[in-house]
Amino acid sequence: MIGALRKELLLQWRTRTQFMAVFIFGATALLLFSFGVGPNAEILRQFSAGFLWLGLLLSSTLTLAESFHSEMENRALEGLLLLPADPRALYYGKALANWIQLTLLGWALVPVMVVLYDAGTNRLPSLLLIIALGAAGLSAPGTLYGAMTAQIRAKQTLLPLLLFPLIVPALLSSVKATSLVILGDPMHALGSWLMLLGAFDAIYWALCGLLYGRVVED
Amino acid sequence: MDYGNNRFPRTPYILIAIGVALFLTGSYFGLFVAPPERYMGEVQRIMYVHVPTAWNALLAITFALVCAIIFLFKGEFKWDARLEASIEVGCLLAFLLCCQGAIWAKPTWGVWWDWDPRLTTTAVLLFAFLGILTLRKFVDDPVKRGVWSSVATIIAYVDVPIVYFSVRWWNSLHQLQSSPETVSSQFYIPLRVNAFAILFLMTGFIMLRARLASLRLAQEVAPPPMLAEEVGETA
Amino acid sequence: MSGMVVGGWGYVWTAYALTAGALLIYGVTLITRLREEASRSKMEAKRQ
Amino acid sequence: MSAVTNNPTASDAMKRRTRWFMLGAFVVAGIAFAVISGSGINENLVYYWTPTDLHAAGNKAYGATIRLGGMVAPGSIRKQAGSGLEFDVRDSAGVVHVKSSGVPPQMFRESIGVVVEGTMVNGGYFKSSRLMVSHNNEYKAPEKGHAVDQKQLKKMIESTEDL
Repeated sequence: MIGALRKELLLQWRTRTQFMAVFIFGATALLLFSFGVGPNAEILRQFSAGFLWLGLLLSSTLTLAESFHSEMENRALEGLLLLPADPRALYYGKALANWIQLTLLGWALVPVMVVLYDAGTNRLPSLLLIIALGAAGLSAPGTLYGAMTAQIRAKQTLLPLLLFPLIVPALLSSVKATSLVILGDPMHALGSWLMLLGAFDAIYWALCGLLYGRVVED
Repeated sequence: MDYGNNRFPRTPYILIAIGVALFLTGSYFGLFVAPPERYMGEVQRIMYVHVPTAWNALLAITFALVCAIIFLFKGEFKWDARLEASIEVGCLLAFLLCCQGAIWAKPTWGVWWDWDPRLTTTAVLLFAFLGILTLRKFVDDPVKRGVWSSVATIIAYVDVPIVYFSVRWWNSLHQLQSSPETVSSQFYIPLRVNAFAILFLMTGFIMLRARLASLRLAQEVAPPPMLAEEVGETA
Repeated sequence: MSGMVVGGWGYVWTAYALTAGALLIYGVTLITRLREEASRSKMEAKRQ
Repeated sequence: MSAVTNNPTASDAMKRRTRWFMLGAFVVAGIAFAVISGSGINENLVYYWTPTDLHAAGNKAYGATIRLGGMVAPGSIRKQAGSGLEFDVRDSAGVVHVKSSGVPPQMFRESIGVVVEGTMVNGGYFKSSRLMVSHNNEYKAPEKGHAVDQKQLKKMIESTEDL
């Protein structure tokens, strides 16, 4: 699994221009959302958490779809499956790599959000933790569905179609937690939302790893 | 190779006929015999379709989960056909459920829709399974299609217990599940009759739809004769 | 403001009509689809 | 589970690992579900706040858009000009005064559950534009002597319309 992770990270490092492109896409999305609301600073600040996560979600479909691209292009997946390695190790390697990438992307989008929406917070560590947990909720099913949809036509349409409804619980808890961090948390509900998010992460990571072997075999 | 006449070709039609008869009976009782509720008045009669639809939608999706698991273990295509059938019927029921709920909510709650936990999770359920149906349309290899939609079904099923328990775990606008103690006995008859009506209709539909799916499958895997026989037996 | 819903038969009829209509349409299209598919597969079988 | 099947011992080991992994995955998912359902976190993940919650939040509750849920206190409903409405929402321990501009649904009455969406404003009351009535899970036929008589009901409504 470490080997698989290292391979993925190396691959991502080699294609870091792509990461830049996705980041710029996400930042553009954040910019466009603000036009959807119009010049109302107060409303923008209130919606900032939701916009951040929507931006990250839209960007994530790009990276997740891309993460199996190279495998599909030269049929390397079949080669990998012939190795005496557990397919689950490959899955977790890839999912971890995607997680790291999405987390970095989310962290990179935070300053953009703060500048554009005036949504500063003095609880930065919590915010970064929320983004990491939320990204985990995106990457586990995202990697699984990425593996599926990479093999079929219309993958750009199908990946979001399958992924978006599924990750609503994770997305919802992430948005709630983020907005509590930005807008203040009068009822001390942040811990509970984080627990819920963590619980969904655990379910996704366990179930998706379990089922991945079936998705790629033969 | 006579696909049109399987071993029990009439069973689904009989089930559907019983379902229609029960639905007419139950609705007659619900609309004309049962008294109006003391606060909700006539509008409460929507319950006699809404609640049975909800039960059966969850039942259909649960049957889809069972099919998915069996298909993953056994790899028999009849389970794939049943999976497709139960997801499609489940989606139809879930869609109806949302519409009926909105119609009931407007005069009683005062709004068509609200992002209450129960409503939100039900909408998520509908869209997750619609996504799986779409996925099936885009995969040409029957084996991959079966495996992937089974996998996706198992993952999407995580939402079902959340739908069911949402009204207990969180405070919500949607009322709790009702129980015999909270429902007047005059309301039982239409509720139960309609529950069975939709159950029969659903079963009939799923059987017919599974037969359709297996006919298509049989053409796709264009027959090594043994497989065609096995698929032909479905439903 | 009586605390009671008065009338509202329109809602009830809409809900029932929607349910019955959707189930009916689904049933009819299902049977036609099945007929078509069955006759097609019979033809295929004959051709072979 | 994998493409390696030509080597029997390797595949046996793989099978065993798979079984253990399956067990582990189910245990993890089960624990996660138990956490969601069993632990107290759900009490904090609220769809609406009760008046008690709102009082507990004190000054911090002001300004944010929230939902407030509770029971309409008996005898507290007052109609304002236009479609405006004033009433108290209470739970077992707290009371919050609500001024609502939303049109109330017909079921709105004393002692029924409501959820109002809006903000706590500085006058010390809750300002809302969206009023929802939540029915409990009891469905009862009209009691004897209270049979719904449409004519009588209509008369009653007309007489209370401009209360």
